[in-house]
Amino acid sequence: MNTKKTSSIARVIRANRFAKECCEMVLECPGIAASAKPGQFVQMKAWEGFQPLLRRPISIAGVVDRSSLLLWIRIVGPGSRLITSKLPGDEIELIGPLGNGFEPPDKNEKVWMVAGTLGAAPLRFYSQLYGAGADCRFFYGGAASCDMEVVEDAEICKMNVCATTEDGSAGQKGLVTDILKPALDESPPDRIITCGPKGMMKAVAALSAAAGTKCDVSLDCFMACGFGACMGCAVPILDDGGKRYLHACSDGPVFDSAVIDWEAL
Amino acid sequence: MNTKKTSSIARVIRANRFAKECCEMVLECPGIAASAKPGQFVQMKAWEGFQPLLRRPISIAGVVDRSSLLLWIRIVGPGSRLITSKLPGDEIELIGPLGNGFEPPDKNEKVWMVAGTLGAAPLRFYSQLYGAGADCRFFYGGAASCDMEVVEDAEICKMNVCATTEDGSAGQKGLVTDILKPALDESPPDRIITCGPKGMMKAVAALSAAAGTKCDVSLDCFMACGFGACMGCAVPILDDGGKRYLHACSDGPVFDSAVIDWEAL
Amino acid sequence: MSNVDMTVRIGGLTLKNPVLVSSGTFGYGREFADFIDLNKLGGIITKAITPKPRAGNPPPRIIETPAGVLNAIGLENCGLDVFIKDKLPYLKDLSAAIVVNVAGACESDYVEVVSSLSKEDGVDAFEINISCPNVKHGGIEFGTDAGRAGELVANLRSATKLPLIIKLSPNVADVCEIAAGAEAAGADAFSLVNTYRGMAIDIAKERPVLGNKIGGLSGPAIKPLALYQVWKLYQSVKLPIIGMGGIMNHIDAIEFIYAGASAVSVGTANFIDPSASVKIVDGLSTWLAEKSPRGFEYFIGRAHRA
Amino acid sequence: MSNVDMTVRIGGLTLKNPVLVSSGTFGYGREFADFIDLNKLGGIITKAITPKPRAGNPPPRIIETPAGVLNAIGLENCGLDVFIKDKLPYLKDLSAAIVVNVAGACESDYVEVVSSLSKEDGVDAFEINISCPNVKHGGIEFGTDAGRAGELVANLRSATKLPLIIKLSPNVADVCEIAAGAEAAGADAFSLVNTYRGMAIDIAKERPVLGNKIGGLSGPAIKPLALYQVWKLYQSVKLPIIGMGGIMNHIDAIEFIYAGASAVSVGTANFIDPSASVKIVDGLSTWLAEKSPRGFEYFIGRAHRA
Ligand SMILES: Cc1cc2nc3c(=O)[nH]c(=O)nc-3n(C[C@H](O)[C@H](O)[C@H](O)COP(=O)(O)OP(=O)(O)OC[C@H]3O[C@@H](n4cnc5c(N)ncnc54)[C@H](O)[C@@H]3O)c2cc1C
Ligand SMILES: Cc1cc2nc3c(=O)[nH]c(=O)nc-3n(C[C@H](O)[C@H](O)[C@H](O)COP(=O)(O)OP(=O)(O)OC[C@H]3O[C@@H](n4cnc5c(N)ncnc54)[C@H](O)[C@@H]3O)c2cc1C
Ligand SMILES: Cc1cc2nc3c(=O)[nH]c(=O)nc-3n(C[C@H](O)[C@H](O)[C@H](O)COP(=O)(O)O)c2cc1C
Ligand SMILES: Cc1cc2nc3c(=O)[nH]c(=O)nc-3n(C[C@H](O)[C@H](O)[C@H](O)COP(=O)(O)O)c2cc1C
Ligand code: FES
Ligand code: FES
Repeated sequence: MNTKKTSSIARVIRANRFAKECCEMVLECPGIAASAKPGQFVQMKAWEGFQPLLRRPISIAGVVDRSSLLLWIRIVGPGSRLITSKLPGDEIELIGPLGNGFEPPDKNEKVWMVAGTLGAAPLRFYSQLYGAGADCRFFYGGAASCDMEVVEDAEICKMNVCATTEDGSAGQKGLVTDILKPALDESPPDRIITCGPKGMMKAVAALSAAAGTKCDVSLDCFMACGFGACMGCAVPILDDGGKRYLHACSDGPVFDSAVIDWEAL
Repeated sequence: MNTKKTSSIARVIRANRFAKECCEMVLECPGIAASAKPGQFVQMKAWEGFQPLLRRPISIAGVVDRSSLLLWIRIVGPGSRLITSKLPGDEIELIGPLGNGFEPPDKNEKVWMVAGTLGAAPLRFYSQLYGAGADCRFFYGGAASCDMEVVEDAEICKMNVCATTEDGSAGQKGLVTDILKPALDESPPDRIITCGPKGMMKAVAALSAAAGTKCDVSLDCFMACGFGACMGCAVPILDDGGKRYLHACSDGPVFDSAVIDWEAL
Repeated sequence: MSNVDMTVRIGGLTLKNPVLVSSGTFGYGREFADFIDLNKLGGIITKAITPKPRAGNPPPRIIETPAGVLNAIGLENCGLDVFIKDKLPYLKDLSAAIVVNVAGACESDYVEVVSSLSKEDGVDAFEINISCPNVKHGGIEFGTDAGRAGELVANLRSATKLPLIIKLSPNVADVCEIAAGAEAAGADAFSLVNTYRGMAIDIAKERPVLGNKIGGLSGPAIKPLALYQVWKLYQSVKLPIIGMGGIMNHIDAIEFIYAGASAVSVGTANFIDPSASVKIVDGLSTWLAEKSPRGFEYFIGRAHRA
Repeated sequence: MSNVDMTVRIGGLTLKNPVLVSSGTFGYGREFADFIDLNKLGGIITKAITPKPRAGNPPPRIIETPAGVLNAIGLENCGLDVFIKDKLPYLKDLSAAIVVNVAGACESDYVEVVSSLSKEDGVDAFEINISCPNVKHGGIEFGTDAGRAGELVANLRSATKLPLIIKLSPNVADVCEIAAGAEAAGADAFSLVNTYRGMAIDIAKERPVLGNKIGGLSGPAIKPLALYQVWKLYQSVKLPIIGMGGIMNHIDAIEFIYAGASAVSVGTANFIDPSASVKIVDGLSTWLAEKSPRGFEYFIGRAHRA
């Protein structure tokens, strides 16, 4: 983390519902937009008082017009509901950019992306910033066809997208790992970057390890501060010397999947 | 209290801002509207969760179309802000009618009303239900001219209104008791009913006592349950036998001012 | 609502379902009759009864805090005689168990209430309040001293055959010590928590907000604390536990059951929604139906097995 | 912001204003440097330091509750050596007072940290954490036993000349007893409260939510409880008190000052707004300017005089 973190008040430029219970928001926030890296996130508060008490972490899905942040937010509880109920012109408190972010691709490095539903957000930003194109494979897993709107995003469409849904209502029926495995067997890339539900990432990490491919995961875990002050977001690390933890908000949220103690996570 | 209390979901019919930070609301709630008496109140909740935690007591200011309640609400904190932010069509949880209410006028009884700002609400309902007319004197005290919208209400206008404002920007400059006192000196009524800030009611009670006029006050005190279950709303009573309390929500909110221990209130 | 069997035994007391309503938050029961069918409740715990009527504390007696309520009612109640004459006759006809909460300034107060009411029809059990934080002599001296708690319980034991539920104070270093004393002396069950001592200051008036200065905190704010006390007590006593503190819905109730409560009691929630208790009965019933064929008992203390 | 004098002395420690930030909620200070000017603070209390690094508890370590945060970090910290090498050099250059929070599993742990750091430049005082509820041997056995608290303080007293601020646990029947032991043994000041023991249960998983099962509750939910503890302690000790527990804004801070705190410490609020502490400094400063010519000291414990 070398970018300076700031506390800002961002103005909502756009807020549109999409997919199922999701909202795409564009927030004017030039400071954070200028320095953010893919995989980094912001901590948001869009309410007065103590209900909920803590800010909510949301990945940066992209930068719009150089000065605004694109966010994809799923409504799962009170925090995400209040954030996504804001209308254009309303203000939201943000701190960011937070976290380490994904390593940019090395020259000629072949990077694949694997996303579960809104886990696509930081990967979309990666593609936007580092210009992943049709030679980049983007594996996507959703629950049902309503999740497919994510892969209709222009930035994601540029890549070579393979999608699955659990119920088979769109794309191939099954889990994203069902299509990732044969692809890895055929010709593994240099690196996989992935974000999605824990179970999915654990499976992706295992497949990558088996294929000898480096795999960077962006972990989602409960956070209080978001910038290394509370030690709340412990991520268990494989270590001979007994128990050891890193912190999702400051050491992560992106980790080399090989260092994570998935059983203890 | 002989009316059955009910718990209802009321639909907002109208919600208009008036005066300074006040809102006039009409809520469709046939059950409570049918049985409510002037001086009774409802306990309202227009939010999810625990912020604020307790319902908020609001006097019934009148009944509209036999099936709706008229409320006058001043925005002073989170509860009143959330209630008054509701729009036509929205729903609000109510319990009521609660409390004892004012005694109806006896045949030929001469009743005067003394109100401080929104304390006018239950008195308006009294006038509406019991048909107070031009021979009923309505003394009104506001802080400034913006409070005068209250006495422009059609129901209140029917009475013989004398108004004061503290800053003199409308009506006579001064306190409502400044105009009540000479009127009482001249020819006191059979009864005064009053509602407003504590200091005002205490002064009105003292003037009435001096004039030998019965005075019924409607007290505003913090309430938890609103129907006699928590003993939270204690009103200290003058009693030779030591300390004694009545309860604003169930014994009141209307009390004979002569029984109240104003010093301990 | 499904028709599962939620009967639970708390000492000698049989409840048709594990949901009670807490002392001081439900008046003498009748106050809620307009809103709910009282017969749907497992039990009703009355406001604390003392031998003589008590006026209670000067106002303000109750205020809101973040997700909580701070109260200092001061055990205002109608006294034993009025309770027997005016309140009990109504309660006695209900099918909900009637639990009388008993408070006093000294041992003989408790004994008087318990022995008098044991002769009356309609009382199913006593909840012995040795934990009121809001009056100087409200029994909390028994609630913070294991020896005195034991003595009191032993005395009450000889005064009644009805179940004695000891209501514990959380304002102690270790609730288990006090409980051990009471258990040895013949208590039938425990209930906890009573409120946590707290206060608020009015910075404009430069004095405490409450008339009594100090009050007791209840409501969602204390739920994590109350749940811990039940969890801890469950590990140290054999007697059944009635859990309470911030229970607002059936999910909260299940948390307490998993922590070790055989029944739960709903307090502050009654103020916010007078039908909260009945909704919790319904919610538990639906939950249990989904868990079938496992019966209710299976879930008591379940989280300790993880 | 007005330019009033808010200097306050806490034992031998002089603070330029009465606002500190609480241990465990402010990392090692530097984490907040992007957001605020650390030199605006009266003092910074570091995360607990133990002789050796500690990994802390398994996740989840922190969850939200109504108006509260439940944490079981488990004293994760970099250990004495890394603190001296990597953290202290940065802190030492700040004009805010640097208070090192010290924890340990046994007396010698405390003595080791205190005597080592007393030799270093940059440490202004110690806060002795005898109240961590989240680890088996986190010192809470000292915090709940007046005798052992006194012994520990006496030992530390001979190990350092720097002010010793004893951080008290609210998880006791009477915080004043523990404080009396520490006062007699040579403590310079008290800070309270540490978190209240609490827990939450995941009913789907049928187990406690926190990896450590039990945690400590902080935030607005506990403010009424913390305020009461400060109020009570103020009546029983002569030493100055640093008050904390749910302070979110300068109004809350003033409540603590009126209850008897000579300074306040901001904890959970730092998570919600990293500049909360500085806003409180500004708020207090404006408030005090309005109260002029009365100085800050006049208001400490003011509500007791009502
Ligand atoms: C680094 C990071 C990036 C994220 N990016 C996105 C994103 O781009 N889009 C998106 O929709 N979601 C994202 N999330 C998840 C998002 O933070 C949670 O869905 C949100 O906080 C839930 O809050 P709530 O009040 O709506 O729901 P709650 O009812 O509070 O919680 C619902 C679920 O979310 C979890 N949760 C709640 N608060 C937090 C928190 N502070 N940190 C982590 N998990 C929490 C809870 O454990 C629970 O399982 C991200 C999380 C992290 C840690
Ligand atoms: C019987 C009765 C009838 C009332 N009728 C009206 C009315 O017709 N119109 C109107 O505008 N107001 C009325 N009030 C006052 C109204 O209840 C409070 O203004 C409201 O509850 C404030 O809530 P809040 O969250 O907006 O403000 P808060 O920030 O909670 O409080 C602002 C002020 O209101 C007081 N207050 C807060 N909650 C309560 C409560 N539950 N009971 C009493 N006082 C409280 C507080 O002590 C504080 O002084 C009445 C009160 C009572 C007891
Ligand atoms: C207004 C009020 C009055 C109370 N009175 C009593 C009482 O008389 N006796 C008693 O044992 N507990 C009394 N309590 C404590 C409750 O019975 C219960 O233990 C406590 O409120 C915690 O539960 P809750 O958080 O669900 O309210 C009272 C609580 C409140 C809020
Ligand atoms: C995440 C977290 C970690 C904490 N770690 C420590 C600690 O290491 N040492 C300590 O004495 N107190 C610790 N505390 C307690 C706080 O310093 C403070 O006493 C408590 O949180 C109450 O204040 P608050 O409500 O303002 O947060 C911690 C609190 C939290 C929330
Ligand atoms: S969330 Fe506080 S250290 Fe990561
Ligand atoms: S508000 Fe509960 S008794 Fe009056």
